[in-house]
Amino acid sequence: MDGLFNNLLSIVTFLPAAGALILLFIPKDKNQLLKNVALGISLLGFLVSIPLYFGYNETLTEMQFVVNIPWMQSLGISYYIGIDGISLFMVLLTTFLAPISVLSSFNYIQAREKEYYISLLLLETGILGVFVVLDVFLFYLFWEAMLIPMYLIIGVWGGKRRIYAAVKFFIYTMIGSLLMLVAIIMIFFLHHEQFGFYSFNLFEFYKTVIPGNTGFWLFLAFVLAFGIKVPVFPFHTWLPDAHVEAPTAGSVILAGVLLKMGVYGFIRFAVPIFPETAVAAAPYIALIGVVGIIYGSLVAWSQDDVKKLVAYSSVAHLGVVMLGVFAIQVNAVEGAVLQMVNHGLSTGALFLIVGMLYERRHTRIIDDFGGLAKIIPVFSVFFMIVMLSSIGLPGLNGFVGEFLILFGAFHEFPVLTSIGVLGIVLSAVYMLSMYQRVIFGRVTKEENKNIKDMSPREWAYMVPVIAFIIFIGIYPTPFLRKMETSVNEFIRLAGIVKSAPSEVKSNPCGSAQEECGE
Amino acid sequence: METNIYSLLKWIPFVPLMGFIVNGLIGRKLPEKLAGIIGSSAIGISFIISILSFLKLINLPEGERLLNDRLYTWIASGNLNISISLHFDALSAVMALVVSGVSFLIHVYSIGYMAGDKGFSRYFAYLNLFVFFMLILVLADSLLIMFVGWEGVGLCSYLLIGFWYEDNEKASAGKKAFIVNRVGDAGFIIGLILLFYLLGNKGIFAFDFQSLSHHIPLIAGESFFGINALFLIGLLLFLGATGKSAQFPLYVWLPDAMAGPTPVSALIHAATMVTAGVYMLTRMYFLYELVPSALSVVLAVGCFTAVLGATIGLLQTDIKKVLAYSTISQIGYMFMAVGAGAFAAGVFHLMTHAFFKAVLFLGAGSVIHGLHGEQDMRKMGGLRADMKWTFLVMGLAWLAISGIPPFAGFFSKDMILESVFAGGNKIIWFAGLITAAMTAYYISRLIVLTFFGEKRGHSAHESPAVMTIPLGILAVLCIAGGFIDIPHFLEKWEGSHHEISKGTEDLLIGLSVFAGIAGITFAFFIQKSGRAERVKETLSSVYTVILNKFYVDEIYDYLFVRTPRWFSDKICFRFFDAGIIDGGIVNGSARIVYNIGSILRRLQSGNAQSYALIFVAGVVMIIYFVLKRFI
Amino acid sequence: MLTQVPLFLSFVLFGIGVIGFLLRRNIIILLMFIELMLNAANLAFVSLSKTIGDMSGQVYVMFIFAIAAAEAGVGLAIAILIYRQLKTTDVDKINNLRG
Amino acid sequence: MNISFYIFGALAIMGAVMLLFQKNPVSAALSLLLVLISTACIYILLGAHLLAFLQIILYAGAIMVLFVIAITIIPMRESDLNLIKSPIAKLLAIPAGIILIWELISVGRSFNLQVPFATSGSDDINALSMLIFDRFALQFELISLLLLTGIVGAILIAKRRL
Repeated sequence: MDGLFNNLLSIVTFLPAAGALILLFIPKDKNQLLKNVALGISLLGFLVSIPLYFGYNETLTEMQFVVNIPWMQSLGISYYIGIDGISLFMVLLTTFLAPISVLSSFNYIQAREKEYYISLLLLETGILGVFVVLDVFLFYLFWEAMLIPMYLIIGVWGGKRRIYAAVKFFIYTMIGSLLMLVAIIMIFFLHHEQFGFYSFNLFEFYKTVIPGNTGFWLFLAFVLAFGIKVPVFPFHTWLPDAHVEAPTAGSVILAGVLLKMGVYGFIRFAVPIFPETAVAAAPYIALIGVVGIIYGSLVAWSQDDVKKLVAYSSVAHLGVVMLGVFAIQVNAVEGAVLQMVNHGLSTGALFLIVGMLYERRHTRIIDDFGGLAKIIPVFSVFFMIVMLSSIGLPGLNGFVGEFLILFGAFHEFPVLTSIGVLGIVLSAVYMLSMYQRVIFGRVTKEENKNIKDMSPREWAYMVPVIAFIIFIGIYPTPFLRKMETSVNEFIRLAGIVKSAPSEVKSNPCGSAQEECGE
Repeated sequence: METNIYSLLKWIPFVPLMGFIVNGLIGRKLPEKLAGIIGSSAIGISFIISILSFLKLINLPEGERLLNDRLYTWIASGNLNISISLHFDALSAVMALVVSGVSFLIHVYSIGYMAGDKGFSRYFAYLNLFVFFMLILVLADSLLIMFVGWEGVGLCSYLLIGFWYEDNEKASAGKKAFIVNRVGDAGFIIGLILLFYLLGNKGIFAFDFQSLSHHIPLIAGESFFGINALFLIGLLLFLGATGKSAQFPLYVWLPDAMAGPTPVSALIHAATMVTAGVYMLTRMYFLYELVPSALSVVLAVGCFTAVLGATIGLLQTDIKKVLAYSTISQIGYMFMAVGAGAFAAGVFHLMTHAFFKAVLFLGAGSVIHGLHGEQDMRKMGGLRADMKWTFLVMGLAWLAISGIPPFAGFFSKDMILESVFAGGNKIIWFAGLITAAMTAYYISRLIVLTFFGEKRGHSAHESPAVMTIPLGILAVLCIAGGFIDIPHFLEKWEGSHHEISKGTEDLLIGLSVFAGIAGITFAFFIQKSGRAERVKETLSSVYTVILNKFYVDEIYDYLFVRTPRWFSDKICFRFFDAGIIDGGIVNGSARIVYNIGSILRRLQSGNAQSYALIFVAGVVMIIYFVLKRFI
Repeated sequence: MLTQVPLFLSFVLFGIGVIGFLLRRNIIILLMFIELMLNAANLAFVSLSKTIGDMSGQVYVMFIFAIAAAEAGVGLAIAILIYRQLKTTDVDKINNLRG
Repeated sequence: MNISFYIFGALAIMGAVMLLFQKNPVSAALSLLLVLISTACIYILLGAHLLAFLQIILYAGAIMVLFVIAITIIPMRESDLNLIKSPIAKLLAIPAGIILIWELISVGRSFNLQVPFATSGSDDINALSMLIFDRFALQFELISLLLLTGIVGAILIAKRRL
C-alpha cells in the first residue's frame, strides 16, 4: 500500500496510456464497449488522482510524490517526477476534464472511434507528463509527444478545414519548441561547464548561472515556446483555427489544459531558470498580456462563429493569467493558478455547450440560432451559468481568480491593471451579445423548433463542471490553501540573484571534456 | 468596539436565496399560486427577521449599535483574508428594512400582476435572487462582499429586464443595462483595489467597514501618480455608483430598463437597486468626508443628472419612461445630498423615494394592467372613474413626489435643498429648486393625462385585491414615511452641519413648497385644451431635442458601440488578425516556404539520370576538395 | 610494371561506366554500366589485394559477385515490370517521381 | 607478361568504349562480355585464378544470360537506344567522368604504391577458403541471405501473378 502511494503519481500519469493499450485489443466494431472502456479508464484516472489532493502536504515547499530513477546516466537524464501545489491543480484539472471529454464524444465521433479514444487517452498521458516531470529532457519529450495525438484529433476528426488547422497548430508549436530545445541544450552545457557534471534535473537548471546577454536570448526562446502555447497576443492565430476545427472534446482539452501548459511552463521553467531576466522582462510580458486582454475581447466581439468567439475569449482570459503570473506577487500568482483552473472549467464548459449546439444543428454560426430559451430552457440555464462564470460574475469561479490577479498585479503594474479591468467590461459585451443572439429573441429558423433539450448523458458531464464552477466561486479557500506555499516558493525563486558555484572545479570541463576543445 | 455575533442575521439574505433555489429548481412543476406564495413568504420571513434584528439593534446602547455575523473565510491568499460576514448597523438596518419591506409588498403585488404568465415561477426565482443579492449588498461587511451583491443585483436586473426574452428589444435592454453597469463596476473594482492596495502598503489587511473607517486617515496624505489617492478612490467608487444608480454619464440604461415587467421597474429600477450607489457612498462616508473635492464632483454630477432627468421627463409620452427619468432625476437629488455631505438626508430621500416611486410604478402597472398593456399616455385619460383605488393611491404618491407637505417627499426633499443651501452652493440649490418644480410638473402631467380629461379609446378595469392592497400599504407609507426620523437615527451620517437661521429655513421651505405647487398648477393649466400644442409649436426645435433625450443614446451608440465595433471587426479582426498576423506573417511565411519549394521542385525531374549526374558532380567536387586539402 | 597500373585501369573502366550511366537512356544498358562499374571495383580490389598482400580483398570480390548477381536479377525484374507498366524502357520517360 | 597485361587492358577499355556507343542491345551485351573476359584474363595475370574462373562463370555466364533474356523479352525501339536527350546532361556527363578518372588516378598516385608486380603464379585457394569460412563466415552467410532475398524479390517484382 505504501509503495502504491509512493508510485501514485506514476500511476496517475500512465494509467490513460495503459488504457489506450487495452483499447488496442478491443475489436474495432464493438463501439459501445470501446466507449465504455475509454470512459471507465478516464474515470478511474480521475478517481486515482483524488488522493493526490488529500495526500498533498501544503506546508512543505519541496516537491511531493517524488519518484527519481536514473535513466540515461551518462547524460544525467532521469525519470524524475513530482508535484507541488501548482502542478497538483493542473493534474487534477486534466484528470477531471478527461472523462468529461470522453463522455462528450460519444455521439460526436462517428468514424474511427477506436483510434479516437486511443488518441484521447494518449493525449491525457502526454499532458499529465508535462505537468509532473521535473527532468527537463523528459519535459521536452512529453511536450512534443503530446502534440501528436492532438494533431491527429484535429486533423482526423475535425471539421472542414481540419488539415490546415492541424498543420498550423503543429508548426506554430513546433517553431517555439525547437527554439526551446536549443535553449535547453545550451543551459545543459552551461551547467556542465559550471558544475562539472551533466544533468537534466530541473533543480540543477535552476542553479545554473546564465550570463546576461545569453540569458536574454535563451529566455526569449522559452518565452516564444510557452507564449505560443498560451497563446499570448501576436502568436494566437493558431488557436481560433484549431478550436473551430477540433471536435468538441479536442477543444475542451485544448482550452482546458493544453493552454495551461504554456503558463505552467512560465511558472515552472522560464521564470525560475532565468529569474533576473524574467523579472526585468516582466513589465513587457504583462503589457503583452494586457494587450491580449483587450485585443482578444475586441476580436471576440466581431466573431460570428460561436466557437471562434470562445476561442478569442480564451486569448483574453489567458492574457489576464499572464498578467497575474508576471506580476510575481503572491496574490496575483495564486489568482493566476486558480484562474487557470477556472478557465479550464468555464471555457471547457463553453466548448461543451457549443458542441451540444453543433450536435443538434450542425452549425456554429450565431445567426443560425435565436430564441433557443423557449425550446431548450434547461440548456439555456446551463449556458447562462457557464457564460456568467466566464465573464467573472462574483459568486462564480471566474471572479475569485480575476480579482486576485487584478489585486495582486495592481501592486506591480497599476496602470496596466487598470486597463486590463476594461477586459471585464468587454467580456460582458461580447459574451452577452452572443448569448442574446443565440438564446433570446424569437425562434426565426424552422430547424430550431424541434431540437431536444439536454440528454441524461449531457447532464452527466455538465453537472460536475457547474458544481465546481459554483463551489470555487463561493469557497475557493481549499484551492488557495493548497497552493500557497508553492506560490511563495515560486516568488522566492523568481527573486533569487544567481551566483556561480563557490568552488568551481579546477578543470572547468569536468570529466568528459570533448566539448571543451578550444 | 466589540463585534457581536448575531446568528440570525445571515437568514435575512439566505431565506430569499432558499426561495430562489426552490423556485428555480422545481418552480416549473409547482402550481402558480404556490410558487408565488413561496417567493413572497421567503421575502416576508426575511422582512420579519430584519425587524427582529432591528429591534435587537435599537436595544443596544447608542454607541455600540452594531450586529455582526461572520460566516466563513472566502478568499485567503497571502495577507489578503476576506471573510463573508454581515454587518448590521443603523444604516444597513434602514436599508434592509426598506429593501425587504418594499420587496415583500411588490412580491405580493406581482402574484396578481404576473398571473398567467408562462414564466411565472422563473419570475419569482429571479426576484428572490435579486432580493438575496440586494440584501448581501446592504449587509456586506466589506467592499468586496458588497461588490458581490452589487454585481449580483446587476445580473438579476439583466435577467428581469430581459424577462420577456422573446422580444429582442427587451433582451437588448437587459444587455445594455448589464454592460453599462459593468463600466461602472470596473471603476468600482479599480477603486476598491486601489484602496486595499494603499492600506496593504501600510500593513493593514482588515477590510471590513469598521476597520476601514479607523484606518482610512492613515492613507489620507497618499498620492497616486500625482493625484490625491483618496480623491481618486472616491471618484472611482462614484463611477461605480453612477453606473448602478443611473447617473450621468451612465444613466442611459435605466429608461430602456423599463422593458421589464412593471413590478420589476418598481422594485429594482426605482426603489432598491438603483439607490445602491447612494447607499454605497453613504457607507463610505468616512472616506468622502476626508476628500471634499470628491464630494463636490458628486454634488455637481448629482445636480446635473437631476436637471437632465427632469428635463427629459417633461415630454415623454410613455408612462413608464416618465417615471424612469423621474427616477434618474430623484436619484440625482440623493447624490446632491451626499455631495453636500448630508448623507443621512440622502438616505432619507432614498427611503421616501422608495415608497412613493414604488407606488407610482405599481400604480402605473395597475393602469397598464387595466388597459391590457397600453403604455402610451396619449391613449389614456379619464381613468379616474374606472380605477378609483389606483387613482387614490397614485394621487397620494403624486403629492408626495411633488413635495407638498405633509407627504413624505416634502420632508426629504426639503432637507436636501436645505443642506445644499447651507453648504453654500446657491446655484446648485437653485437648480434643485427648478428641478423640484419640473418634477411636480411632469408628474402632474402624467396624472392629468392618465386620470383626467375624457377617455381616449380605452376602458379599464380595476386590479384585483392582491395588487391593490400592497399599493394601499405603500401609499400609507407615502404619508407616514416623512415622519420617520431617519436623519436622527442615522446621526453618524448626518455630516457637518452648517447652521442656518430659522428665518432662512422657513423661507427655503416656503420656496420649495411654492415650486411644487407652481409645477402642479402649470401642468393643469397647460394640459387643458391644446395649450400644450401651441407651446410645442413655438418651441419646436427645443421640443425635438428634448423629446429625443438630447440624442445622448445616439451619441453613445456611435461612440461606444458602432466605432469600437467597427474597430474590432475591420481593424482588429479583418485587418490585423486575419490580414497581418495570419495572412501576412503566418501564411506568408508558409507561402514563402511553398514558393521556394516549388522552385526547388523543378530539380526533382523524376529522371534518375539527372539525379545521378548531380550525384557524380557532388562526388567529383568532394574528391576535389579532399585532394586539395590533403594532397 | 607496378601494381598501380591495373588499379589505374580499373579507374578508367569505372569512369567510362559513370559516363555511360549518365549518357545512355535504355534501362537495360544502364544496368550493364552498373555491372561495368562493379567490375571495375572488383579489379581495384584485386590489384590492391595483390599490392598489400592481403587476401581479404579477394573475399570482397566474391561478395561483390553475389551482390552483382542479385542486383542484376532484381534490376532486370524491375526493368521488365517497368516495361509492362509503362511500355517503355526509356529512362527519360520514366519520371513518375517528378516533383 | 607486361605486354599481355596491356593487351587485355586495352581490350577491356575498348569493350567499355564500344558499350558506350552500341545501338544494338545484343552487341552491347557482347561488348560488356568483352570487358568481363578481359578483366578475367587480367585476374589470371595477377594470379587470382579462382576469381578469374568465377568471373567467367558468374559474370560472363549467369549475369550475361540474364541480360540476354531480358533483351529478348523486352522489345526495344531503336530510338530508345540513343543517348539521353538533355543537351546539358550530355555536355556535362563526359567531362564529369573524365575529371573523375583524373581525380581517382591522382588519389591512386598519392598512395605511392610503387610495388613491383609479383608474378608468383597462383594464390593459395586453401588460404582463401579459410578466410571465407573463418574470418568472413558471418558475412558470407549474410550474402547468401542477400541472394535469397534477391531471388525472391526478382520473382515478386517480375511476376504477373503468383
